[in-house]
Amino acid sequence: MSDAIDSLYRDVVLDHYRHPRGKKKLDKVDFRNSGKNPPCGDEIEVELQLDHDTVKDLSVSCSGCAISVASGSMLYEVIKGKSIEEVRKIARVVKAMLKGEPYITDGIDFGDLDVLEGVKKFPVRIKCALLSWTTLVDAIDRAQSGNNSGMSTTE
Amino acid sequence: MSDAIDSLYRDVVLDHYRHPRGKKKLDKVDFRNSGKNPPCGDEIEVELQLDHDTVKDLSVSCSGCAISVASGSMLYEVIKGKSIEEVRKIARVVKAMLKGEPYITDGIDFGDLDVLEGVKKFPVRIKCALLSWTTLVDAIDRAQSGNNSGMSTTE
Amino acid sequence: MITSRSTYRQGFDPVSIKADFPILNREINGRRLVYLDNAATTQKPITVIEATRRFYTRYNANVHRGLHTLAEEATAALEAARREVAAFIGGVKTEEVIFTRGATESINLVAYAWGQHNVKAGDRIVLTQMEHHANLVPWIALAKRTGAELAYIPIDDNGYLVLDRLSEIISSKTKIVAVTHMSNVLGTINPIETIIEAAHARRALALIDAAQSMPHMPVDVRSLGADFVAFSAHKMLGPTGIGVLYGKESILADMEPFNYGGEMIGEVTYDHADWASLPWKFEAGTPNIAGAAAFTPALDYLEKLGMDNVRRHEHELTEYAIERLSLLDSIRILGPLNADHRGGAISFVDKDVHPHDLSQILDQHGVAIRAGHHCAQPLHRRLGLVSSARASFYVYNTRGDVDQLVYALKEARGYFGHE
Amino acid sequence: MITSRSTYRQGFDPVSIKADFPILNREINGRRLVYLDNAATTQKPITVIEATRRFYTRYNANVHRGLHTLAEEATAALEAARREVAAFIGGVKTEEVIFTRGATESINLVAYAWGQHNVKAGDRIVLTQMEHHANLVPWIALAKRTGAELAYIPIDDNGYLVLDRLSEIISSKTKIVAVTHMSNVLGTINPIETIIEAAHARRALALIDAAQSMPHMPVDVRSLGADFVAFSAHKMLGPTGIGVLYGKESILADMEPFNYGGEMIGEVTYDHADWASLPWKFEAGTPNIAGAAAFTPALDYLEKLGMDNVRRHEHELTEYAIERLSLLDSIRILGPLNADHRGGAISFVDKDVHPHDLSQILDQHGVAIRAGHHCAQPLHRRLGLVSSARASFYVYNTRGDVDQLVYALKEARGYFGHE
Ligand SMILES: Cc1ncc(COP(=O)(O)O)c(C=O)c1O
Ligand SMILES: Cc1ncc(COP(=O)(O)O)c(C=O)c1O
Repeated sequence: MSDAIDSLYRDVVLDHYRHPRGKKKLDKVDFRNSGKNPPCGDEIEVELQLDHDTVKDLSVSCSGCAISVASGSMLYEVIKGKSIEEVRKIARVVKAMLKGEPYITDGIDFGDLDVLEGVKKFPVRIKCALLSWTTLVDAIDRAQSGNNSGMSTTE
Repeated sequence: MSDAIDSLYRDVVLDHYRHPRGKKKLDKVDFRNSGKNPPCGDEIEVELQLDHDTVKDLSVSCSGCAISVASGSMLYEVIKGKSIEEVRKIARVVKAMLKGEPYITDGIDFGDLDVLEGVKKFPVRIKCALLSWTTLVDAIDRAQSGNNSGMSTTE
Repeated sequence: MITSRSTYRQGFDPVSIKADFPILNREINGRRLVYLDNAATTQKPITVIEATRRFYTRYNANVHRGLHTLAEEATAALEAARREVAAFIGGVKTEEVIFTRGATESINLVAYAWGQHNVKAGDRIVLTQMEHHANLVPWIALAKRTGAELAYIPIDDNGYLVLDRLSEIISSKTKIVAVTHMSNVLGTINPIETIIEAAHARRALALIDAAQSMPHMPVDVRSLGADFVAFSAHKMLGPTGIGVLYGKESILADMEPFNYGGEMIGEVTYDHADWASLPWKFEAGTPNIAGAAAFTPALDYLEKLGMDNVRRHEHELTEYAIERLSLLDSIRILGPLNADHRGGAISFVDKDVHPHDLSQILDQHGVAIRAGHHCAQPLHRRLGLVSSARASFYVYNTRGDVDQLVYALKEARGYFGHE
Repeated sequence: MITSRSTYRQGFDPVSIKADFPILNREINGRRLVYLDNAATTQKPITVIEATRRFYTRYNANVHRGLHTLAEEATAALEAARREVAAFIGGVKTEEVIFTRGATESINLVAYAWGQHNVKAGDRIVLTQMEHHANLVPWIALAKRTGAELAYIPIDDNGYLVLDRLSEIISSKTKIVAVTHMSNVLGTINPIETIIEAAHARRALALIDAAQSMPHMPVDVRSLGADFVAFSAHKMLGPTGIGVLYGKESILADMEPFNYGGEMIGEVTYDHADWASLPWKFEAGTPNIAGAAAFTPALDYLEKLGMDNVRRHEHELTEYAIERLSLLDSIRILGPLNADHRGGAISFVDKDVHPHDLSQILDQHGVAIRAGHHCAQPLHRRLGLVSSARASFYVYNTRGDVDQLVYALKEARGYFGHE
């Protein structure tokens, strides 16, 4: 195996893929969004429980390839408990990281997210890693504009 | 100049081109047909004076390149006075000659027509040489079916 | 029906064939390239590559009515390709062979130029559940535009068409039946003779999507009696950007043109135009001339191998691959398991590893397969899937290639922690 | 406006440029090839020929969503070509660059996908009297389908557009104004800025047929503000079978697709489909991938020469050719005589020798010109002609080529017995 492939499928990624976190039922759902990559068939469902400007809890359930599942699982771990402002910042950083653009982490806790950096060498897979993030940010946009469910895509 | 080109533009051809025969007014026209090659813009007008089954007289006026004008002029010379049956035979022979197919002359007088044989090496020009013949045969077909004017094309 | 494994001509030697395809010398991630994405596009023999170069270095010119040497030679090459196609598909007239960009455009041409004028509200268009988007979406769009309805010949769980209710599905309101000859996902070879007959019994036309069959088996368009047949050069050793629509002369003659412009006209004024004769009426603008010039040696190559032999070779390889893949418990093969009923496009899923991840790891072992819905989303949904992995064969593939595929599939499972 | 003959960069040396075009070494009837049929199609530099070979020997694969190395590389080449085009035409978005078969298909795409839904009975479509059939017949057909009317911006006897009544011709009922940037017969460079402005003043769209301008002069699509721009790769050193439709993103986004099939869809069911994002929505089926891969080096070649220099070179050559041809009493040049107002396509008639015969004899001297109506029958009729001869230049042509043309023209007259 090449180094590139091992940096795509890092152990942490594989662990998240095999044991995705955040696939759970929330007792109360404030906002919900689902996302889809029609060309690959990846699908994700995000549910949010908000406490003012904080993501108190969320559920993420993803069907798709290792990259999209792992990305959703890591999203769950990092986002839970963060403020909406922080969530937006993190999402921007992830997007920049995946596209190989410069970014600053600004002292925020990124958990395992840096392992996604390996994806940028595989342009076709960037969409896989992005799907959960696009879906989350769209959910928040809708939440803030009072529109409580929808459908996103990275196409 | 190559031999091929000189066999396309034989002296006889050039003579017919410079002094086209058959460009005249008939005192009486039984059947008329015009032909066109839209892609090259060549145009021809054929008028027939029939005496029973014989082409008593005809007029041919052609605007176009040297090959189409010469072919029309030679047609005039050869056809005048021939029976319709002979005309059809000659037209078939000319067509075969131009397309490089085998033919037999069957003792009929072909006048200068054999010089058209050089055209077959220039596929794009075959249409030029054919136009007057197609127009003539169509005129005769129409004459025999009682439809006295029309429009032909070699497309 | 092909019964024995080794009846085909000794002259057919995939190893020496491989030598004619320069790209197969390439190494991918340090391994020899095992190219198994032939249903997407095939590789090109040196003669095809050379013909392209020769066109551009010797006689590149625009075609039709050019009186200079280059233009005459370029026109001759285009028309020679047309004659070669006409002969290859069963001896049809050159008037019936229209050059397009590919199978997709061929089908769109029919949906626009024939469909728009012959299909009305309440009419029916019959397809099958296994169509490629190219033979599905143009008809969905036509149905939307005209108010016609779509009806589908269903498939069973083994990937065969179910023909029980054929005469019901092809109702008297049916105007066209558009069916793939060979599925690009299931591999199924459909009984198109039966379907064409059923269509004609209802005075409906029959369009055959031969994108997957024409490259892989003998197809005699004339004896099939199909009204339209569509296929692409790039899937049969030829260049990209050129394909064919065959249409029956009598039908083409009555049709309106599709694209309008130079070369397809007779006479044009500022407010009227009439059309050139067949086939040029359907070929507006400068065609892919280099593409045509390079299509001829592709067809020559296949002719020389013999399409019967091509089919026999792939039959043997398909049988072998199904045998080997069936030994892997985690793998489920889509479509018929009997190689007599299918071509060499074998789609499958692994119960643990996603097709995209499979394909990514296989690439590490030099093995090129495709993963996704293969432009057949509804079919995948019908099979309860969103995507699959697909290995597909051509003349240069060997048993060794199948072995490498199976080896790499095992490695991929291991990589993701499965046994 | 170009004033002096020798202001352009010294680096621009047509003799050394000739060396990059292998076909120009060819002899025709024992003479060196003098290729003057560039308005029909241009020759290809070795880099373009080599890029095609490289594609087929190194990374031929189908594009989009392929996860194996070859598919990734092929996709990268296609999208790199798109970026290169976007930059070349003035820095537009890649979403605005749609690959087609050529200018003809680009214009048909607009006439179908935009025209069918936006042009109604009583609306007006404005063209000019000098359009190529490609920018004429699709609109005649659209007008017939919809009941819209056609109106023409006239030309004067010197081949210039007459703009006096422009605001009358582009009436308030006008939905689109489709105009050639540079005439392929007259050579005229039209004041498209004025025309685009007049179209926009009426809220009509403006389509520019740039098939002849894009190869020969700097064209900045963005600053022109055109809504659609169409051109072909094969007329600008690139391969056959690929061209471009530029469209403003906002307009393309609202349009229905043209062809339907794989790669242009979002989600598909058995009775519904939605569309991929721009530009893929308009690219159904396998594109001409090798064509795209070879288009990039063509654009590179032109970029390196500099389009300003290309224009200057052709300006000088055109001036020289007009000068020399004007000395032949029997020759009548069509279109502007001032090289500032025209490109290097020079059509002419000899008062005694038919264009077809001229072209045939010129070929004997190695000189390739075109004879006929050059896909502009109505324009020829307007000029009182049915056909003309046309010599047209490109980067590799020299004054020596013009001299050979003039020499051969004299010879042709002699051959037919004229002084
Ligand atoms: C069955 C089938 N039909 C149509 C097509 C479309 O061919 P193309 O993309 O060359 O137009 C394909 C290839 O993808 C196919 O497999
Ligand atoms: C002005 C003009 N428009 C359109 C076209 C059509 O281009 P193509 O044949 O490449 O589609 C041409 C070329 O013949 C042209 O000169």
